[in-house]
Order: sequence, then structure tokens, then C-alpha cells
Amino acid sequence: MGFGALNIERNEPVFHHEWEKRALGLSLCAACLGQWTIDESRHAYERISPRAYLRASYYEIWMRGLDTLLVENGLVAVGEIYGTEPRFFSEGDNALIVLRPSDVDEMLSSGPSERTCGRPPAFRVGDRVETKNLNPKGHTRLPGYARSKRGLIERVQGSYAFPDTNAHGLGANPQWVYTVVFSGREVWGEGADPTLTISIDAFESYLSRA
Amino acid sequence: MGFGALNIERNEPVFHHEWEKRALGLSLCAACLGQWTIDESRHAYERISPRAYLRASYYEIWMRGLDTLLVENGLVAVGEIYGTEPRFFSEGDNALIVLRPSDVDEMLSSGPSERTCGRPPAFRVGDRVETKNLNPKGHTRLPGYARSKRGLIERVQGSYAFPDTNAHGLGANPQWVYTVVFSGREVWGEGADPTLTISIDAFESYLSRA
Amino acid sequence: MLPTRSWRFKLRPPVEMESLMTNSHGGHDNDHSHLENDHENHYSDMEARVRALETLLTEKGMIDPAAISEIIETYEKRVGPRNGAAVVAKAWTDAGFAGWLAKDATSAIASLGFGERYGSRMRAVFNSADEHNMVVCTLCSCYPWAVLGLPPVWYKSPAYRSRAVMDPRSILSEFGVTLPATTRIRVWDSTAELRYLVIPTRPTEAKCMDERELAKLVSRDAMIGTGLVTTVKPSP
Amino acid sequence: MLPTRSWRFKLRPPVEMESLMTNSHGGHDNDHSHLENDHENHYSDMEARVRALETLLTEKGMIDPAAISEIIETYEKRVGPRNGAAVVAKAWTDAGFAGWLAKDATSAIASLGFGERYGSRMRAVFNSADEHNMVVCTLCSCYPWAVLGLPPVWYKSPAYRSRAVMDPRSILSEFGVTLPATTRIRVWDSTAELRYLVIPTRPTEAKCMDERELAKLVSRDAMIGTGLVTTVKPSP
Repeated sequence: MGFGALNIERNEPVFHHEWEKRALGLSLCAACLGQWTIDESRHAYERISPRAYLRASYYEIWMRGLDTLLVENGLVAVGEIYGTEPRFFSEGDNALIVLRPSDVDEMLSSGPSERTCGRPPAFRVGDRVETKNLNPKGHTRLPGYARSKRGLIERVQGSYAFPDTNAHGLGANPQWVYTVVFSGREVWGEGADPTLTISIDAFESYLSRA
Repeated sequence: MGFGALNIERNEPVFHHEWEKRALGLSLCAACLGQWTIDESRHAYERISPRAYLRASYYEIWMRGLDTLLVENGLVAVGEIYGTEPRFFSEGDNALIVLRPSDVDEMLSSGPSERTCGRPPAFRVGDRVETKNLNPKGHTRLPGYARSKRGLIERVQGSYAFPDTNAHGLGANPQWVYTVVFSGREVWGEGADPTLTISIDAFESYLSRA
Repeated sequence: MLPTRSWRFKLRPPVEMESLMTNSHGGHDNDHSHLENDHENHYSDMEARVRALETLLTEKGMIDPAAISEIIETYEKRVGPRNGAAVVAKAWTDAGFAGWLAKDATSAIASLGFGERYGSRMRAVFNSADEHNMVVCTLCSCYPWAVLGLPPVWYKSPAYRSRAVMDPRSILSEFGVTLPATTRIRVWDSTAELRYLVIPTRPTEAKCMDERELAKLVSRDAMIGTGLVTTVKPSP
Repeated sequence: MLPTRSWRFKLRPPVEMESLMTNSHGGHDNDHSHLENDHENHYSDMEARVRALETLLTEKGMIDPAAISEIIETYEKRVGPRNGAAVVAKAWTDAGFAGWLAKDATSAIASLGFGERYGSRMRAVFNSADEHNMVVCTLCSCYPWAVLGLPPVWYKSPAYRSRAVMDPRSILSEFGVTLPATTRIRVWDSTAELRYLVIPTRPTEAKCMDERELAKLVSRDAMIGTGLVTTVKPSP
């Protein structure tokens, strides 16, 4: 069931290799350039082939994704990364925001990511809902196991940019987000642990009234 | 969507490597030893880690599975395979059925795998059914995408050994098998190809009346 | 006569899990960059590994290497898509046979001399102007060996296994096949011990061909449902 | 003051697909046999690859390597599970703070000086004798960096991400934790921009400890929900 044993490492260090440290820093600095949203970066990781994905360490996934993001946003050419063509310097570079050491702390603790939604929430605490059976070709934050399941709205969690459009340059389109609770049995059937409940934070358009 | 492009090979040869030929033959000869059922062998392949599974070619998966089957059935020791311990010859070897060249054709075309089921079929053609939400820890032949879906019995296909028990040494327990048809929309939601229908061959205990 | 205990129920192209069936999106499988060398090493590893196992089992008296060779010979020389093509051509030219095939494919196919390999039951599914059939095994790689031989690599790939049931038209387009938007598509997922053979529609231009000539038009892909039959002879 | 456009919404531990979420069984991940060498080569490849990219972006003036070093320093030295442990200890000793935490974790945590890293909202979930909470991100690796630092490898693994929502007790047993069969288990899947901090139950033996001593008892795992807090000091 699932993907096998966890292989828990006792006293695990914060990093396992020097390159992981630089990979973390590179990813965050590059994100600060302001050329892509978090949803676009998630989508870049999702487009890594499953075979490579499962084999890769997490920071390697970030690096593969970063290549994609840099190339797709025109900041570097593939040939530059692999050293097969001369480096170019694009005109627009001045528009980029380069993160400086003195800005790091403020950047890391920058404010909340909520976005104002023009509509009132469609659901209230206690409402019974059913998640839709959504299988988009692009990015989504509705997990596969939670499709077509009935649950209860437990909290209204504020409104946030909608990943399914924000990942594809189709705008933030903020939506209300709800904590929706399901019984383990609803999700996994009769064999489920009877003491289990699972919740997700669901965007409003993932839900319909049940 | 899915696992990327197909990489169709034009004029693909029957085998790509010499070892694939021997791997095929080895798998079939070993299966003839009569020490495991087809469901047990499927389960052996399923226990390969997803990371290795996706990376492996298909015949490699068979070889990994064969190692497991030989070891679990006490026919060889792990150390024998990897050459780290002397070979042993077990007492029971005489009970094994060794496939000879002259038997190959008869073996390949041996009779149907149906098994008599003591009960009449519970469903009839045209019955509306719903697949159960089954998530067993062991082997099953109910695909994930077809759980908790409503469909129609299209044909009663005979009765066969039940993989969910037969894979685990729990007996053949033959069950009726039905072709169940689903609309694409039932399976994949609103975004589905409107011309799509999908059918599976479902064992009776996977189904309940809808 | 062989004791049947051992291969009733115990043979079949081995098979796998559904756990990798993507129920959602996933990436393109183009991680060629630095994996290529791995693969080379990998295949020589496999060569050694398979040889070692064959030697071990042979020395233990469990395996007769000549039987392995006989199996290989069978699929390299005798059993392949032309078996299925003969079934299709017969169905196109003999309405009685076509009817039998629709009702009891196992027996109809056995009557031509190639039935029931691996003890599986057969079902023939007929394309029409309104409906196209496509076969997949999402859980592993079940395939009608008796009539089509061994499956091609793409049939066993996670890509085909996940996409065929979700978006068969995208698969067809990779095979260069475009069906009218109104054609119904029926995907058959081989989840049990039944194997499917697609009977393509007979090309109308092929009116005066005899059974043998017709058989030559029928490609493996057309019998899986990822191809169509045209009077242009398909590549083998 | 920095322009906020760039990191509102644009930062977070990068993340992934659900397509590999197994909805069914799957194997143990012990394919060590001949992959080990690959991995060694692999890591030296990565070393070179990351260095090349950093050099390229630095030369292009897009990256300041000193900022990278500052980020590394932050997570190696300043931000880690002891932030979360301070939150937990305060909640155990200050009922007013605990109430605030339950109602508005984002502000309560910020009041201690470590809120809102990466612009995420926080929610604190409280264990009780009857209910145990566990946090996962099945879609990628969302994690409360501000209070726990960077996530451990197991948290980001396909194994944890698939099994936590299906069978949390099997995960707990790998951590040596056995809960009564009647304890309810609530699994929180971080699917949006909210991050969860589990507030473990206070060990009853620790009555006379002060806030600082209590904080030392609180392990990272206890705040993810894969551990409990006991008076035996946890390994870091």
C-alpha cells in the first residue's frame, strides 16, 4: 500500500549535500525575480516525467523545474545551461528584482498570500458538499483521492488565488477556500480505518452542494 | 495527462535484446513449475517499488518478479542468485514439472481458465451496478479509476478464480465476471470526451446493485 | 498428455499494479539527459542477470533451456499478428464465421488453429461506422498473444496504459488516426481473463480482394484499435 | 521596503503532482541492488549542474550569491523546529495564548516573532486524549517553514505522501508510536495556502517544568503529528 517504507533517517541533517543548499537558495532567489507564480512553479515540477520524478531527490526536482521556468520565461536559453551556446543577455533584465542578502529576512517573512474575492462565500460551516470529478490536463490542487467524495465544510479559510488558472497565466481569479472533512470510509471504502478523518483545503469551484 | 508521449517505434522487432528472449522463456518455464498462480505472479510484479517499476523495461520487471517468486516459494535462495552462497538442491524438486520443448506448444495452447462457480450469477445483462470503493492492501483487479462508479452489466463472461484471494494463497474462490460499461463522464467527470465509454471485466464481489 | 495442474491458471504474460495509473496529469517522459548511460549499463547488467538465473535453474534441473528456445522460436517465427489478420479476413469474407466470432470468439478462433493460448477466453469486438473499439490493460499488459503474438513496448508503457482510458483520441492522433468527432469510442480494459481482438471495418475499396489478400492489409495496430485498415498495405 | 509584487504568492517550497499518489497498493522501495552506483554519479552530476546554473545566473546579474548564502544560513542556524517548540510550550503554559492560537494561529505565531514566512497562513491543530492530528501534503511538500524549518526527506517522500492519508497508523508505527484503537485520527492534507502546526498534548509528568524546559521536550515529529511528546528528551 502506498509507496513502501519511509526510511526515516534519525538525526537527519538540514542538508545532505552542499549542492542542496545552493539549490534551495537558487530556487528562492529565482522565484524573487517575479517572473512566475508559485502555481506556475508547481506546474513546472508536475511536468517532470513520473519516472524521473520518483527517482529524483526533492532538490533535484526543484532544479529540473527551475530549468523549465527559466527557459519558458525567456531568462536563459537551454544551450546556455548546457554550455553549448554563448550566453546572451536579454534587454529586459533591468525589470528583474534581484534579491540581496539584506532583503532575505523580509522576503522570507513577507505577508499573507490571501487575495480579495469579490463574492461572498457560497458555502457555510456545516454545509454538506461533494467534490467534483475534475481531471484537468493542467495544474490543480484537488487531490485524486478526494474527487467525487462527500464531506462537510468545517471552516472558511479565506480567499486565495486560484491555482488552476494562476498556474497557466490565466489570472489569479481569487476564490474562497474551505476546509472540507471526509470520513476515511467515504474516501477509502469499507476497509478504511474507522477512526480516520481526512481534510483538504478546497477551492470553491471544486465543490458542489450535496 | 497520463504518462506522456507513447514513443511508438516503427517496425518494432519482437525482441530488443537477446536477454529479453531468455527472460520470456525463463518466466514461462518457471511458471510451469506449478508453484504459483498467475495472480501470485502479478502480485510479485506489483510489489516492485514504483521507482524501479517505472524505470524498468517490461522484461526486467518479469525478472525482478521471478526472483521474488523463486525465493518465496523456496526454490532458490537469494544468495544463490547473487552468487554469494553455494547452491543447494532441495528435496522436493522431483515434484516440479519441468517443461520440455515437445510440450511447449501444448502448454501455450492449454485450455480455458474458467472455473466453476457454485452460485448462479447475481446480476443480469442490463442491471445497473455500482463498483465498490475497494482499496485492499494486496492484489486486486479493480482499477483505481473505476471505483465507486455507476455502470451497466453488458455481458456475463463466465466464472474465474478470484484474483484477490488467489494471489495470496487464499484459494481460487471462483466468481462470476461481468463486462461493466461506464460512460466517460461517469469516470472522468464533466470534462470527459462525450463519445467515450469504458468497460472493465469485473468480478462479482466488486459490484453492488445501483 | 501433460499434467494440466501446472498451467491451468498459471501462465500469462506477467503483469502489474494499477498504483501508477495516473488519475491526473503527469509529465512527458523525456528525461534523456543523463540517464542514457545508465541505461546502457543497465542492459548489460540484465544480460548477466538473466544468464545467471537461467544457469542456476538449469543446474537445479528446474528448467530445460531447449524449452526456452522453443518458446522464443514460437514468438519469433510462428505466432504473431498474421494469426489475428487471418481471423479478421475470414470474418470479412464469411458472414457465418463473423457471426460465430461475435457469439463465441474463443471457439471460432480455435477453429482456425490458433485459439486459447495461455488458457484465456477471447472476445472479438467489431468496429463500425459509428463506433471504434480500442483495447488496453491498465493494470498490467494483458494482450491476446494467441492472435497477435507478443505486445509492442508502447502497449505495455505507463503512457498508453494511463491515457487510453482517459483520452483515447489523443492516442489515436499519435498513430496518425483521426476519427469523426461523432464516432463513439469504446475502450476495453482487460481487467480479467478475457482477451480482446478488434475487428476493424473492411475498407470499401477492397471489394474484389480475396481472403488472403485482405489479411495482408490488417495491421497489428488495427486489431488493438490504434490503427485503421486501408488498402495501402500497412508497415508490418 | 521591498516591492512586494515578486514574492506575494511567488515563494514556497516548490511542489508537485498528485499523479503519483497511489490509490492502491505498491511495492517496497528497496531497489538498492544496482542503483547505488547510479546515485553516486548522480549526485556529482547534480553538484556540477547546480554550480553551472548558479554561475550562469550570477553572470547574468539575476542572482546575488550572497543572498543564497544568507538563505542557507537562515535555515541552518536560525529557523527550525525550535521555533515551533516555543509556540507549543507557550500554548501549554498560557491559556490565553492557546486560545489565540486556536482562533488565529497566523497572528499568535507572528507575535512570537516567527510568523508568515513565505506568506502562508497558519493553523494550529490541537491533539487531545481522543484525537490525534497528522499533517501531510499529498500533492507536493507544503510544510510550515516558519515554525519547523525545512522538511525532512521522509516528509517529501512518495511513501509518506501516499500512506499518510490512507493508513496513518502504519506511519505512526514506523515512528514507534502506537495510539489506542479508539483514538480518532485526523489527517490534514495541505492542499492550499494554509500550513498546519500540530500542538501535541502536554505530558502529565512535566507539571513543574517551565516554558523553556517544556520547549525542549517538543520534537519536530510531534509537531507534524508523527510523534508524541514525552518527558524523555527527544533526539533532535
